[in-house]
Amino acid sequence: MLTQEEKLRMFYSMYLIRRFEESAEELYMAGKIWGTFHLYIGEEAVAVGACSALHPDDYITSTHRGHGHCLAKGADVKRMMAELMGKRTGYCLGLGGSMHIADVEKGNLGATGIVGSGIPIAVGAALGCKMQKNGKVVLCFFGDGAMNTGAFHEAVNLAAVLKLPVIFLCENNFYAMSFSVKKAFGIQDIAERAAGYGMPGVIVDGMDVLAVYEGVSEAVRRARNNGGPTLIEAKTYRFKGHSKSDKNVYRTKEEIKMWMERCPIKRLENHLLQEGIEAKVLDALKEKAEQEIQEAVRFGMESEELTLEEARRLVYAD
Amino acid sequence: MLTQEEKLRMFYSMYLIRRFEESAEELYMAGKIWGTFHLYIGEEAVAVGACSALHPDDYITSTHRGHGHCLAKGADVKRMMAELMGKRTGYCLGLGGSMHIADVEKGNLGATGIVGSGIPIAVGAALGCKMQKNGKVVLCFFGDGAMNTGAFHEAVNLAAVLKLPVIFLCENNFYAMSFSVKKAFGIQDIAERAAGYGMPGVIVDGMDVLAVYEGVSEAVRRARNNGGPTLIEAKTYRFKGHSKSDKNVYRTKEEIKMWMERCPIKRLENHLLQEGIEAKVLDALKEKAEQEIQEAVRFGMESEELTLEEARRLVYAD
Amino acid sequence: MPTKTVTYAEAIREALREEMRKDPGVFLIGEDIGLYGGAFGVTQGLLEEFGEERVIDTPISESAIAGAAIGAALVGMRPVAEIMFCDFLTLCADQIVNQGAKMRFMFGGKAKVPFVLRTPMGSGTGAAGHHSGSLESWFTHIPGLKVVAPATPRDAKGLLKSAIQDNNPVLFFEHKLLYRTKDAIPEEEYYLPLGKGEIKREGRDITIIAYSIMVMRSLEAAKILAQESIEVEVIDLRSLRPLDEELMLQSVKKTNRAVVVYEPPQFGAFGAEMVSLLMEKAFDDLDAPVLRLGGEEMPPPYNPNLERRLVPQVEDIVNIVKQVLQ
Amino acid sequence: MPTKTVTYAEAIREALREEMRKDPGVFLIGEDIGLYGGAFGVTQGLLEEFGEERVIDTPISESAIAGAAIGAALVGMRPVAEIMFCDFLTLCADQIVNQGAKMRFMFGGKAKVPFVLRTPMGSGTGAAGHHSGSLESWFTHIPGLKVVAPATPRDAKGLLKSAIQDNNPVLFFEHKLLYRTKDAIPEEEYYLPLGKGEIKREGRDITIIAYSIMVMRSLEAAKILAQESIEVEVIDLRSLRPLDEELMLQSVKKTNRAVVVYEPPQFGAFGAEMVSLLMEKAFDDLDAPVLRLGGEEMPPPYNPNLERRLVPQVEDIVNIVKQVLQ
Ligand SMILES: Cc1ncc(C[n+]2csc(CCOP(=O)(O)OP(=O)(O)O)c2C)c(N)n1
Ligand SMILES: Cc1ncc(C[n+]2csc(CCOP(=O)(O)OP(=O)(O)O)c2C)c(N)n1
Ligand SMILES: [Mg+2]
Ligand SMILES: [Mg+2]
Repeated sequence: MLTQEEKLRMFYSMYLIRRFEESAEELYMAGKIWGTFHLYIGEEAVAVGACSALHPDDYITSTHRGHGHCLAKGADVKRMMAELMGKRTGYCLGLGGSMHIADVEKGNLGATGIVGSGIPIAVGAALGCKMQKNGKVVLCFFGDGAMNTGAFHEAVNLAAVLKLPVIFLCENNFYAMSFSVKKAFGIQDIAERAAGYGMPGVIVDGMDVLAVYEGVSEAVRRARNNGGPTLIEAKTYRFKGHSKSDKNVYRTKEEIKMWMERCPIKRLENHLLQEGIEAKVLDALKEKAEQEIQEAVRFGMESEELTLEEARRLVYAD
Repeated sequence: MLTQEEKLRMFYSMYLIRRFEESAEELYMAGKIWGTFHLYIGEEAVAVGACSALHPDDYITSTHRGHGHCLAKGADVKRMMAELMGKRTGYCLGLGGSMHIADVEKGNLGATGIVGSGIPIAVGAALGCKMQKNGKVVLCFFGDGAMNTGAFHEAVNLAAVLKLPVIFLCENNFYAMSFSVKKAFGIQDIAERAAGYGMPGVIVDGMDVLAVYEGVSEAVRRARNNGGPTLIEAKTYRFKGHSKSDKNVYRTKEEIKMWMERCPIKRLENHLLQEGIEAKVLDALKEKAEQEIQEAVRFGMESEELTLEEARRLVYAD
Repeated sequence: MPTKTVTYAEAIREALREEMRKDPGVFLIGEDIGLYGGAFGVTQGLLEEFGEERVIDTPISESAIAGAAIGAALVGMRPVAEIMFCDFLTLCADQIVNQGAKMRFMFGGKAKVPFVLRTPMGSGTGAAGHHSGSLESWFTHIPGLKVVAPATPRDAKGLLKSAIQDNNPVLFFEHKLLYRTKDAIPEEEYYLPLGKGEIKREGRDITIIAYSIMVMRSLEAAKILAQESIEVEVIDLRSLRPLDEELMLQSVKKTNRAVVVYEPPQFGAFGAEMVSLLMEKAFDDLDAPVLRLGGEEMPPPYNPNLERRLVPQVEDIVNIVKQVLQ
Repeated sequence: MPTKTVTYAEAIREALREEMRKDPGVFLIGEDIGLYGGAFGVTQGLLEEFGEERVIDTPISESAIAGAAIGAALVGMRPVAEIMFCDFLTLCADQIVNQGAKMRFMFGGKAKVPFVLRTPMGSGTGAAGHHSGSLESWFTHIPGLKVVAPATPRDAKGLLKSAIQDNNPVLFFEHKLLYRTKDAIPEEEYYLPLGKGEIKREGRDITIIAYSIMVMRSLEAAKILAQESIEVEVIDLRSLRPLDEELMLQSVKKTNRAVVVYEPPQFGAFGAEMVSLLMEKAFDDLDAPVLRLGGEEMPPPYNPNLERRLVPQVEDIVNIVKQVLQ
């Protein structure tokens, strides 16, 4: 059972992600961040619920829509913001940007811009953990779209037959860019695919952080006890467009509205209020998150950029 | 219901494949054929049962273990033998060899040396057929090993969601080279994977040509009636090593013996005898096959080779 | 000849539309090319005109997209596949290289695989390591493929139409930063032949050999150099395989000096092929070594200042030209 | 120094065994590498010594093999993956190129990806279009990768041991026709540095630049040419990326003439890089154009006479040397 303190931490983390994304969007509009990025708004419960079920030194692999994963795994907001601003104080020294943030020391093995490509890597990390007998597990995030890549299939099967300590967490937000899950799959629930690999398939409500936490916790236990991988489907939704260039022609206003009413942060907030937490406690957390974001923005703005000479030296390790 | 004439045709075809493979092996030993090849001995019921369920102008795609598919689809033994001998009278003018025989005009879209790579191509051919509304179906052969390639996953899913007229026929001979199905899969029956794509999965006895015929016929009907693809698992066995360099250390003598006792040709022979066919009818067919093979060997031996100049002109189409 | 002004993206769309109207065997397959209109909007409006049967959205399955195109081509269709970023060619390389490119030959000339694979290339959009590459060099090395990389709307349209009618697999590289550039193109239908380069600017002092966006930057550089009375001849290869050797050789015979400019990392890239050809066939014409100006030896960085320095810019071209002329 | 005679395959096996004994982080992953001992028998006996946990047979999933190696490397292991034929690199190119090669840089230098990918290359076995390719050129073009292609048992062992200890992804190309060739190698443990070529034969008239099996054929050719008093210097590049530029330049300074010999199709191949480097840095030393001798522009044919003509043979090397010397 989760303590109230833990739930408050979850609340803080989800709220922080939301505010991070909103302020990243503002900065993008203001030309302080460029390229493209993929906002996690609406899906916060998945990353936070899942990462809460991990030990700090467990690993995750992330995706193009990775800010939430990164923050939920405990990243420093300042260094993330600096990364989006392309600064040397960023996680990747400004070389990776939104789609490539990693924090290998802290267990975030990195985001990837190639859909599905993080899955084999997660499996390899799990293989490494198993060989090192270090008791760690790997949580592998990916989207519904990634489920139809060859990389998914090969990697998930390999993990199943080698019984590796990895949790495959599909963030099913019902669309891969404009392509709906209904068109991309011949099945109702994505989790059904697990059976074809001989592993458990589980569906969780991705708008409910507690449900995600429960579902992932069980899979983590199984993985740690040598029970092999699990495929979890978290049904969720992105409130914003796919990326900055999305005109959102493929979803109806009604559908978006319906899902926005299920906002995972509001939901946890209500739950906490019902459990007797005072509103001002939550407000204080919000205020703290706000401050953290402001500070991060300032930090990013004030940071310097890497030189070409320095970048050149990072291609190869000694 | 199959007529006796049809069954006799099947018998002839299976026997011809067996003798083709045996004589190819002899020619290999004698240095008339080189490189490597993958004998189909033991699996004849699959190709013959499956191709018998097709119209002559339907398509197939084949594999590295493709001689049987090719002959079952009606290839000219002479041109096949000449191909193995690298002659200009061969199907590929001696450029393709064992692993790349195709006969596009007759509907054999070709073998491939890259495991799994024929599956997307079969799907594309089925897409073409659907767009051309020509009523044709595509039968896609592949092995158990191919089921774990990314190509399989992506292509099968695409076929399922586009409802294409294609039949996926997995020749499960229990090994991919030395790697057993038990180790390669976390599931009992490979056909279970079909559910994950929302398509029917069917198991047939691959040592029984009549069972294969029935199973494939139903899938062909479904495909022709716009019912989309089917995954069929034909359980079978290769009596010989994987390729010419295989030392067969990964299978027991007992296992091989057990399967050889289930020889598909013997089985059909017994069935026909029980149905009242006279032994001499079968003997005459065997004799005819023998002649066809002898003639093919002679044809191949007497044929010429292509020149480099000619080969160069075949890289690009005008 | 009456002309109209269109963008590179519109020119490509026109080519697709015209060929689709002409031949029911031509169809499009790729990710988000229907309602979404493609990641760069190139296929916008085509779903409305041709319907879901001929503008086929697929799951994220690059290998299946390429393979399906090849399979359909084998049975007589003329697919045009879109791979959203050329970085993803690494995911369908087997289908392109081992199947599409080799089939005809391996099958003794008995098959025809007429398909086009369109894909955006290049950096400059801030998309960093996985969405900013230029992989054309790989495919120029594969017998059986044709490779095209147009620099202007006019060339893009005329070459794409020819690519669709070609009976071989053609990889068609479109530079992202060119999509919005404009050009006058003929009102009338037209085709441009694959395998023919074009002199985009005449000059007598030095030849710049380039393709795709580097042609445009070279033309800019040529203007600047002209102010210093350096007359640069700019050759746009347009097709990388087959390559218009003759055009290069003739130009260098005249100018006796050359520079090859390209976007991907300099080492091991296709640009070296041009140097080697000049070495072999124009050695005695050369008054100075032919130099290359390629990209930095690093993955595409996110930071925009570094990203800019990743690939040759106008000033870099100006500098290398001067270096060769010294 | 005491020596022993081993085959190229044995030398590779020794390197694997020694490094596995030394470092528990080193492990093998690939298809049929356990009981079967690998398609070419290279890993025979290693399963027995190191068990299934460190000699991992996998399903036919090239992308998962490469990706798993990269993921394991990320968390501190030193995997040695085997891809059964280099033609299949097209199936795992994304993992190698977009992940393995770029990760360190994209992550701001915070990750290390020490893995080796061993793979057999080359034609001459009658295996035709899908099992006879040489794809090294592709990977020489990728910043972040190292590429090695040894010609002798001694080099194979010493370079593989260094590759395993290197902290970067290394692609290790082994030529199938070399597996059974023999050589004297030191009894003692030894390492050879990546990035250093070697003069395999000294000569003053012309330099042949080659790698892998073409080194051996060039040495044969040199012997024949010596009978006509033509003294050929044969440079074995050994490492293709990083490349030992210095060695080439010094040699050409002496001989003033060079030929680059390689197996893959001539057009757009890595061999052009050497010509371009000599063009840039040795132009004034050259008494004749540097020529290339590469493979035919076609997929590998099955017919053995055609297959032989696909790639440079000793007599072709002799001829091109004479051509340059004329
Ligand atoms: C291999 C590959 N193909 C296509 C793309 C372009 N693309 C980027 S994100 C995306 C959709 C991904 O969908 P999903 O996996 O469901 O994740 P989501 O964006 O919904 O979080 C696509 C098609 C890509 N980055 N990589
Ligand atoms: C992509 C790929 N990986 C590996 C190989 C080497 N190889 C050739 S056949 C084979 C086994 C194939 O097994 P399966 O698909 O079950 O067919 P079978 O040989 O049993 O008929 C392997 C591993 C290959 N040809 N292609
Ligand atoms: Mg999604
Ligand atoms: Mg098998």
